[in-house]
Amino acid sequence: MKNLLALLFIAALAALLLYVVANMPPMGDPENPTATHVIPRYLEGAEEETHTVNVITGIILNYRGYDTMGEVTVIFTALAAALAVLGRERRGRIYAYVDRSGVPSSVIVRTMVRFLVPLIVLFSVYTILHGEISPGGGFQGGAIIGGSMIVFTTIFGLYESSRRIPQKVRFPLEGAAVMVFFLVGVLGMVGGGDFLTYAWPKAAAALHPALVTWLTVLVEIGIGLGGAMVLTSILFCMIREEEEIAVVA
Amino acid sequence: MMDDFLTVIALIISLNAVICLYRAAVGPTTQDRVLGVNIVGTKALVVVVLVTFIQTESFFLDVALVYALLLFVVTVAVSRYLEAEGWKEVA
Amino acid sequence: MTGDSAVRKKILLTCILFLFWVIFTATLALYDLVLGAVSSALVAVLTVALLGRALDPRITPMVLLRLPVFMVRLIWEIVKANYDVAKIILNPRLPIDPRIVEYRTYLPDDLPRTVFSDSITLTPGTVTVELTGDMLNVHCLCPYHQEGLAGLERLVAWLFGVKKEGPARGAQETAFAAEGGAGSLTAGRPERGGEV
Amino acid sequence: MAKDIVAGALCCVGTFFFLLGTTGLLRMPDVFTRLHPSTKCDTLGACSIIIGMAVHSGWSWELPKLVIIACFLLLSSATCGHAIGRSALRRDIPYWRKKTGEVEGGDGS
Repeated sequence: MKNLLALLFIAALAALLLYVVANMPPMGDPENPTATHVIPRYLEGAEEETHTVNVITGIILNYRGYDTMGEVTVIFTALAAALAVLGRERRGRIYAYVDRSGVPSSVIVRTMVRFLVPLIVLFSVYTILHGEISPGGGFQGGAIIGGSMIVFTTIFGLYESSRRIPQKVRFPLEGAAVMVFFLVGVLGMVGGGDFLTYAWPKAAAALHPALVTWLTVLVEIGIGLGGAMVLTSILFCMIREEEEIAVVA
Repeated sequence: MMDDFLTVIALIISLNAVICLYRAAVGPTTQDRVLGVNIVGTKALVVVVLVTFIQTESFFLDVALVYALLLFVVTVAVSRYLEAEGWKEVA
Repeated sequence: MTGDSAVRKKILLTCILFLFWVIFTATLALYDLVLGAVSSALVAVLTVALLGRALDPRITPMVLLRLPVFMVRLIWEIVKANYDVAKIILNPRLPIDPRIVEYRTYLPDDLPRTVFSDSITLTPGTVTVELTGDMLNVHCLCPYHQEGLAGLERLVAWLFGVKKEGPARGAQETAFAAEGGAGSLTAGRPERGGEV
Repeated sequence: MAKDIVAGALCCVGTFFFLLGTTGLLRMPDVFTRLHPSTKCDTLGACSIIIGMAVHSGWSWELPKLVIIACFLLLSSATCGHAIGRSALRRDIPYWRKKTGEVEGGDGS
């Protein structure tokens, strides 16, 4: 009975959705309302208004800069929530994920990871720095660094990993995304525009025209570093067990 | 001409991947599932490479590279988890 | 590792990373080259901090030079033996007799052993399922597949310039985490900044 | 034109090996034997398609990137196959023997 009701409900929902889809404007029609108002402005003006070749980056970081700033804050909030539930590791203590099965990780996998981590990090740096002219950007690059940190931690153990990426490195960088975004935004105000207008102060802007692009790149770097470190910290929170194995003087 | 050919190849590989999902869904052991997911990932990677040349957009190759990296990370991390954890098998 | 050779390894790593950067960016514009030089040096320094060393000591320019030849020969082996597995899979009776055999290798360090076992995994009929010390456990699809292992071992030994006599066993002592990872936490810990 | 023929032939070979890998994945009796078709036939299939695409693209910037992807795929699939096999061995998953034709305890360690 319950299943039947659920089935009926889903069927009704599907019919409704199909009806709505059937009445949508045709895909890719240049007369669509989405294509007639904002998009021409983006496509025509993005390059000179935002100084980015990749229009998507221009939209994300410049036209919709406030949205992205909010999203960056959401990432930061996720870390805050994880820390609130699981607790931050205390200063000066080293925690470990205790592997009770006593199985050491495979030599082959370890050698391979050691070999590949530089390449993965280099690729993510490329993704971050080329965000303004090709697909990619801070979020994606940060996620790739986070992935390399995940594989590093699972293979070498939390002890090694948290020793080599210590809290005093992670802590300032976790806020990097929000901080850099805010600083660049304020720089725009100093330069005489509004918040997040990506403008240097007049004296600096006169040095070289390409400097303006670097503000976008700076934000990308901030997002990348911040995202990577937030992912790493959340991972450390999740796999840590409450066993302190050493106290660092 | 070449594009149509590549599209057909990509379609065959996609169908192939769907068949491999059987192994990922049925198992019977967790390692079988990981293997199935790995293979589906390899096929998706090749489809991305083919799409690069069907659409002649070279930036898709970056996507393929990222996909390969993530495939490696996922498989290695999950296998490590499976071999190390005091974890009961649900066959 | 002496200071001088550490720096040289770091420079070699930077050069390799820079090559990859050029391939990634796919341009030779000055801006990208400068950016690539800076970021590959940065990544080299960072990963040395993360991993405790720049490159495996087994990676020398000679190995890099021999690598293409090795790759070609390995791919030829892969193709040749894939034909073999294809015959097995397409045979309706599925004539397999799987077993796990042990193989003791004379290759000295982690890296040659890794290359050897990866080559074993790629040549059909055999998958390395375990590597402890110099002992490999190889899963063979059919008993005759294990005959190819010695040839592969010679190939890898040629790549790394290893002679059959006089295996350099001393190197094993340095690799702490080699036996441990998280497993041997209580056994002993390396100094701060040691190799992973 | 000759370029296209070579590329097409390599693609066909790759697709054939993919089909072979899938067949093996479905036919083989246990996880260890399934590793064989998956790590080899799939790798060879993927590599030959990628090399076919490299031939198709000719001398361009896509070529080295494709070579990198192929090399990475070789490394990663070998390592992944080993990792899966090792975890199966460590979890004492029994492996299939011919003698009795049925599953028995692993004695390989």
